Amino acid sequence: MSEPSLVAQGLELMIFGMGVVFVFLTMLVFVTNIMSKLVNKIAPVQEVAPAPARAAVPQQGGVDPQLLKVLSAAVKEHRARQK
Amino acid sequence: MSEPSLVAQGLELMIFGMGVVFVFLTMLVFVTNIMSKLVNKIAPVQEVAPAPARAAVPQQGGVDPQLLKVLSAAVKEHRARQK
Amino acid sequence: MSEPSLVAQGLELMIFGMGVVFVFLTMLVFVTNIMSKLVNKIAPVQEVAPAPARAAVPQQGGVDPQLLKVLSAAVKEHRARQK
Amino acid sequence: MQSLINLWHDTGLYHMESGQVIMMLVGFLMLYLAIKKGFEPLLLLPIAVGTLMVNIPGAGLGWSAAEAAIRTGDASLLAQFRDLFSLAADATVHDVLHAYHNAEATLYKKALALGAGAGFDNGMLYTFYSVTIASGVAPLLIFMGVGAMTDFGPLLANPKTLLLGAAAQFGIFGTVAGAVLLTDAGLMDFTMQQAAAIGIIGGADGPTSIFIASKLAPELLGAIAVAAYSYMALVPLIQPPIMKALTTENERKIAMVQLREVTKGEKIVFPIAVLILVALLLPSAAPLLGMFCFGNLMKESGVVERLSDTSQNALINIVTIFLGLSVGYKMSSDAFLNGSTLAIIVLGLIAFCVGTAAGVLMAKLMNALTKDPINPLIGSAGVSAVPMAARVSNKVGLESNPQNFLLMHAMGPNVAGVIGSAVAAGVMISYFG
Amino acid sequence: MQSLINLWHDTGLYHMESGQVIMMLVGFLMLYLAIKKGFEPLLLLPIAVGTLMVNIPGAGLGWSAAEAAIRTGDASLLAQFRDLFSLAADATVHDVLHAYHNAEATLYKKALALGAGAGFDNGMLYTFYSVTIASGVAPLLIFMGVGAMTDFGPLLANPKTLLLGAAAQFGIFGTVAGAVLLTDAGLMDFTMQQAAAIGIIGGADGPTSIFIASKLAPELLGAIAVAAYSYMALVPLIQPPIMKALTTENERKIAMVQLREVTKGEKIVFPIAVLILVALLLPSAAPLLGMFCFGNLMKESGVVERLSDTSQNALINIVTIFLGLSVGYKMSSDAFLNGSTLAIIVLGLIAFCVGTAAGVLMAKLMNALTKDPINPLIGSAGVSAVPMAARVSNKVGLESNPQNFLLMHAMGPNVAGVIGSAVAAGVMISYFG
Amino acid sequence: MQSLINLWHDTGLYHMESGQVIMMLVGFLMLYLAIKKGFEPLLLLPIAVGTLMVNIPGAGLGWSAAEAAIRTGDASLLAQFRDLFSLAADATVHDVLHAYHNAEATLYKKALALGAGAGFDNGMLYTFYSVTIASGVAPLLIFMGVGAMTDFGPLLANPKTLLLGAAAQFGIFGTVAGAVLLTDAGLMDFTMQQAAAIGIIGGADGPTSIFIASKLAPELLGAIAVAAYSYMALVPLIQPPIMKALTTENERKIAMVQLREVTKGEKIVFPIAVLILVALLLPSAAPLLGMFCFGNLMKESGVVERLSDTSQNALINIVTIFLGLSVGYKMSSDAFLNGSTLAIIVLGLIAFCVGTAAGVLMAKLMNALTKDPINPLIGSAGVSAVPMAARVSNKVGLESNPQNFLLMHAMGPNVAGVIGSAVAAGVMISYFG
Ligand code: NA
Ligand code: NA
Ligand code: NA
Repeated sequence: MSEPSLVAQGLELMIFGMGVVFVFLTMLVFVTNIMSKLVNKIAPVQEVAPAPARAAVPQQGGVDPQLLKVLSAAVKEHRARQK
Repeated sequence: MSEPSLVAQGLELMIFGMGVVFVFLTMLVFVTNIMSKLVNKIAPVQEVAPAPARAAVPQQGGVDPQLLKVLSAAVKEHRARQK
Repeated sequence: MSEPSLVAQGLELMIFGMGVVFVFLTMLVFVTNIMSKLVNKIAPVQEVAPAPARAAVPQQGGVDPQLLKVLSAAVKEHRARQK
Repeated sequence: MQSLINLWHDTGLYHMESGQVIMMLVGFLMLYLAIKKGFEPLLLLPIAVGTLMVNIPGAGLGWSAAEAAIRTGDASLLAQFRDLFSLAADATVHDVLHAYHNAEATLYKKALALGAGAGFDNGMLYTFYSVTIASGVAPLLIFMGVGAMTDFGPLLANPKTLLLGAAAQFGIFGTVAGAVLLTDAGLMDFTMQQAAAIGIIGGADGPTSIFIASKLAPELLGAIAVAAYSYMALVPLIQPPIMKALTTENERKIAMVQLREVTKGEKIVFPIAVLILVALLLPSAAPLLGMFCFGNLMKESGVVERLSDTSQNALINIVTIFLGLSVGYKMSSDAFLNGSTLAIIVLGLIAFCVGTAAGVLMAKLMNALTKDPINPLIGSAGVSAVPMAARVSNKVGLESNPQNFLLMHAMGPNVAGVIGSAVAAGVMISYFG
Repeated sequence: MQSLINLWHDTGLYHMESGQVIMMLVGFLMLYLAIKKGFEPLLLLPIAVGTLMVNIPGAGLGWSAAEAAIRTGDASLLAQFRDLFSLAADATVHDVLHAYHNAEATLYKKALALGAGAGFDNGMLYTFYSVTIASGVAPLLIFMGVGAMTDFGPLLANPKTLLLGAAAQFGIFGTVAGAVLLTDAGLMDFTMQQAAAIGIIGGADGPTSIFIASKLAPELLGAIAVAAYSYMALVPLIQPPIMKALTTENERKIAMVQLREVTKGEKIVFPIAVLILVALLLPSAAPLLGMFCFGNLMKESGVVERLSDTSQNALINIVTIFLGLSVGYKMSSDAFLNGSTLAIIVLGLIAFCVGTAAGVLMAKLMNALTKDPINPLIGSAGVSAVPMAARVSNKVGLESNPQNFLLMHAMGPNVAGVIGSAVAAGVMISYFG
Repeated sequence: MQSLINLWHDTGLYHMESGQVIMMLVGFLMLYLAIKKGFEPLLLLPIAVGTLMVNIPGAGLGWSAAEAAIRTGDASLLAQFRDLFSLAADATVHDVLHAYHNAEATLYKKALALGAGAGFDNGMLYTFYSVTIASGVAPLLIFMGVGAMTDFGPLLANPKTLLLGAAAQFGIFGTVAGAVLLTDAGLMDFTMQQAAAIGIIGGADGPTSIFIASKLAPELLGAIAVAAYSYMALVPLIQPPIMKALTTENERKIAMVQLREVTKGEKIVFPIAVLILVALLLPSAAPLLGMFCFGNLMKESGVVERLSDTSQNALINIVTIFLGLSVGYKMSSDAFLNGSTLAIIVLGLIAFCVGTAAGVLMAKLMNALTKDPINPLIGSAGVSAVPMAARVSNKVGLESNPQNFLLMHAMGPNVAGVIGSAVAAGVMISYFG
């Protein structure tokens, strides 16, 4: 069995490659459609339990979004009154 | 000297293990009590010197706590006056 | 060729070392002067294009500087009026 | 045409074995528990994905270069491995793999070099496992980060709760004895090392379990890690019945004395004191407790906030990602689907129950002997599982006395339990070292 | 006096070769493109600095211990290397280096050990390259981070846009065929592996290109990475003419149906579904798509926000810094200044154009076959280059119909293109594995 | 019973040697200085904990697999090490250890393989040291982060202050000469390499000191690192008396011309210009200055803020933790408790003083030769120790003239000092390379 020529190999890779890509993504279209229907019918999402323990540690350098909300609301009122 | 049986080894590890754990943590009780007394008597905590040099670089993504203090104080006053 | 004495080597390293340091930094003085003139004459800085794609992802824990600017401006006005 | 056949031979379906299918189902179960039930998701989610990945047939994500060479190399390469392991010329791939997995260190390294020399690469999960777990580094860095998150205040305010953290470690050593008795009865076939590694699950501390398992019984690491984290998540279900069975309603109503204020100085000196005691008494606990105290000292000293922040955030998160995936490497079907896993699950549960009971009983004993009243419900927090176990103490306490807040009182034994299980780990390293 | 001469011999000027001068100019050009033109600066800036550093004459930042020993060691050491590579006694340093660079794995490792044993160190960039790229780890971690940044919502709302992401991969495989034909015509001299590695540029995905090049044709990695990132930055220039040439004004005006809301559950299950499909059909794509899905699952599950944040920020940033510098290691003048680089630049551009055209044509085909109207402009987004290509679709669409916002519609094929090129990468690994 | 004895033999008390006790006291002293006195706590605190850990008797945190095997292995293993090092059959453990520590690279690696093959592990601190310091990577990454924190604006506004940064490096080379003279006088016994590594303390730059010490005299690394960081913290005590002694009240009152505005373009091009000069003149400084310029370019270019942020925060913090602990590895009693350490402390102090004086005198010289007035107090900032030394200049200046703010003027020589000591480091690498 002699080695196929480089051009033959190149074309082979092209055909196989596009074939696999299309087969894979086409199957993914079907899988996704089915999955979406199943998920939305059988198990409508409930909120997950709050992450326990160590997840509760506040994020690095984060600013309390609540505080920012309060502040910016206050500023808005402030401006509104200024007009 | 023949190898002791597996059961004997297991019991031995149990007794030694719990023994060491209790000895260690009991000593830690004493050490902690003594330490607390010493620390609070001899060297009541002074505030440490402000960290020098590169420690002075602001924390990642951090917001100047001073600024936040100013802002939230301002917002409080603002609200107080609104009532 | 016999190995020079330790003292001779030490003095040699001292002289060469300081020599290279001065040559390097003196050249850097000239290069910097020339560079500054060139840069400011030939290519006065324009604002760079906004970083594309993934650079657009917001910084970790960052606070919108625009928001802070708005807030602190508001607080300043607020204080000014209080006086 | 040959290529097309190669491609089919390369699909997962062609290679899929029933064990891999089952392990993938185990992976999905863990995902469900992590995402929908909130079971320690920080670890279980990466472990689950690692489990899925390592069981993808033919992908070889968990193969070393040697294993890849043995499984997929040509005949002459296989012959070289046969020679290396002094196997007969008719030894199958399966025989060679078996010899490889059981080779002692020098021969193992030669096999790795032979595989790498033939152009094979280590799989991703094998690489992660080597760097993070086999080296012992990842659990230590997690411990450092946990140290930087730990507040010893409640413990310092009431140091004798350290004894509750000591008592609860009976879950560890009692389980070792149980595993050994099972083996003696011919029901299981554990070595002392394996029994010790299983017992450590009772410490209710994930990184400690992984650290000890990687040293004493790496072949059981996957099951041990999963059991440890799962039971830590199940603490709110496992502990209350035991706590109630061992206490009277009146005991559960005991109100404890308000904790005193703890000064900054005490908090700074405490981790140093622990480190000194480790140095004097139990050097084999030095890596775990050393890094734990280092993390805590970074936090409490207040002078290296940048380092403390990073070890609590970016660094521990990075390590957690790799640690979780790496545990997945030990979740291959050969390693997981056998009787040991079942025994580990049963013994791990017993370990948790025994530790809980020992903590509660110790609290009752102390209550009988000392003046300041101790609510025995805080004894169960001695198992570790910070801060879940302390919350459970608080919750059960509130059921009997809605005015009695035990949370802070339970945090003392809770963090004592972390120290206790690290000490127990040190004993084991020393015993087998 | 000898020291003074040594020092002069140690200056860069004394050693500077013309190739290094040219490569430094290439480095400056990349800096200019990154800083002034905003060409993918996150990668191009570190690559540019890596290029400058590796071409500093005499600094040896890109030398392994073996290369440093061969180049700067004494005569007896050189003789040992000659023996190792079975070279004649009159082989020059250049001959020995050539033998070293072309040695197979076992001999290569022996050479490294010989150099290290003689007291030489690996250069910084060589070390970075070994740890991040040669190990395959860095591109995978980038993929994890990108997964944690990706929103599959638009794709899930309209799954058939996955086919656009499939079609655009014709840029990859068409280019492979082109490179092979060039070689057949005697114009170039590429192996199949090299042709495949060049083709992957058409995937418009940086980490995938680096991952495949490091496995199939590491000697071309520098040029491939630079070409991939440069063309990704040039998408707004390359794509619009092709898009306009292949579509009519009326086609460009097509308004698409509003996308439906996608639930959280779908988003959580989707990465798991992709992983299952990978396991069943194409295990060789497991590393890339596995890490991508892992990152996405961390994000969508919502239970491990700390890990998701870290993988999108600290971790991906750290890896990007090292990845960029490491690519610089492959930007030495020997590796870059040859005909291959020119061919890579030309073929890479062709790959982008072909991929763009294939995506647009596929959209037109689908439009002819299905009911819901598809604006063919979103087909070009199938090449990946997230989110640049989707923005280009939107912009060209707005030119024809100022009321028609295609951005969200184009995000579907855009992220499908990432999956598509990872699948293509898996095909190549499987084909050559 | 045997186990009980084993356990006692495993306690730290049983093994504690006086040297270890003293080193632990040194560790406590460093903790005190870091926490209570604020001496460069980011480095000194991890170094102190590393010192405590490495001196825990019997814990072996600083042992390689080879050292663990030699110290704790059985007789037959010890015999294998004797053979390896060609020692007589009656060589003691101590003899074998001595041979191991002084073995050349190839033999050293064989010893490591022998220890690992016998099932021993590398200690944690040994692992950290190998990965971070021996590889040279950690100091380079710190330099990158420092580069990303550095503002060259004041230097660019007044480039001739670079000469102050040059002059202050006389602290480095003067100390080398001093160490050599001490040796010549028979008072000490330093090699040229050791003298150079000690001299670099005068550069007042921690990572540079560690980088050079790890290359030229790793046996002195612990003492050099501790001395460098301690004196950097003591700059406010060391410098003012020298500055006042060498200047008149009138000189200290000199007001300097307001610095001009520096454009963004200049700031972007400057690190590139430095890199070019390094490439042309002193390639051996390429690793340090290359990474420094890379960090600065990331900052100033403004297009890679995520990378710049990460290198200034998460990455530099992670590296700092490991670097500090790793320095601790070199703080074992054998390495630290000897005459060299005392000499290093004395010579390091002299280096700081000489550097300060040279900077001030150079400023006076420049003042005599140029038109624009230079306050000689800014000369002392040329030693580096950013931004401490510049603050000292400012403070001493304010004492003489409460209206004269020298801080910005002193930042020029201050960052010039960083470049200067990196250049000096390059000279040393080139001289001994
Ligand atoms: Na515990
Ligand atoms: Na693509
Ligand atoms: Na300096």
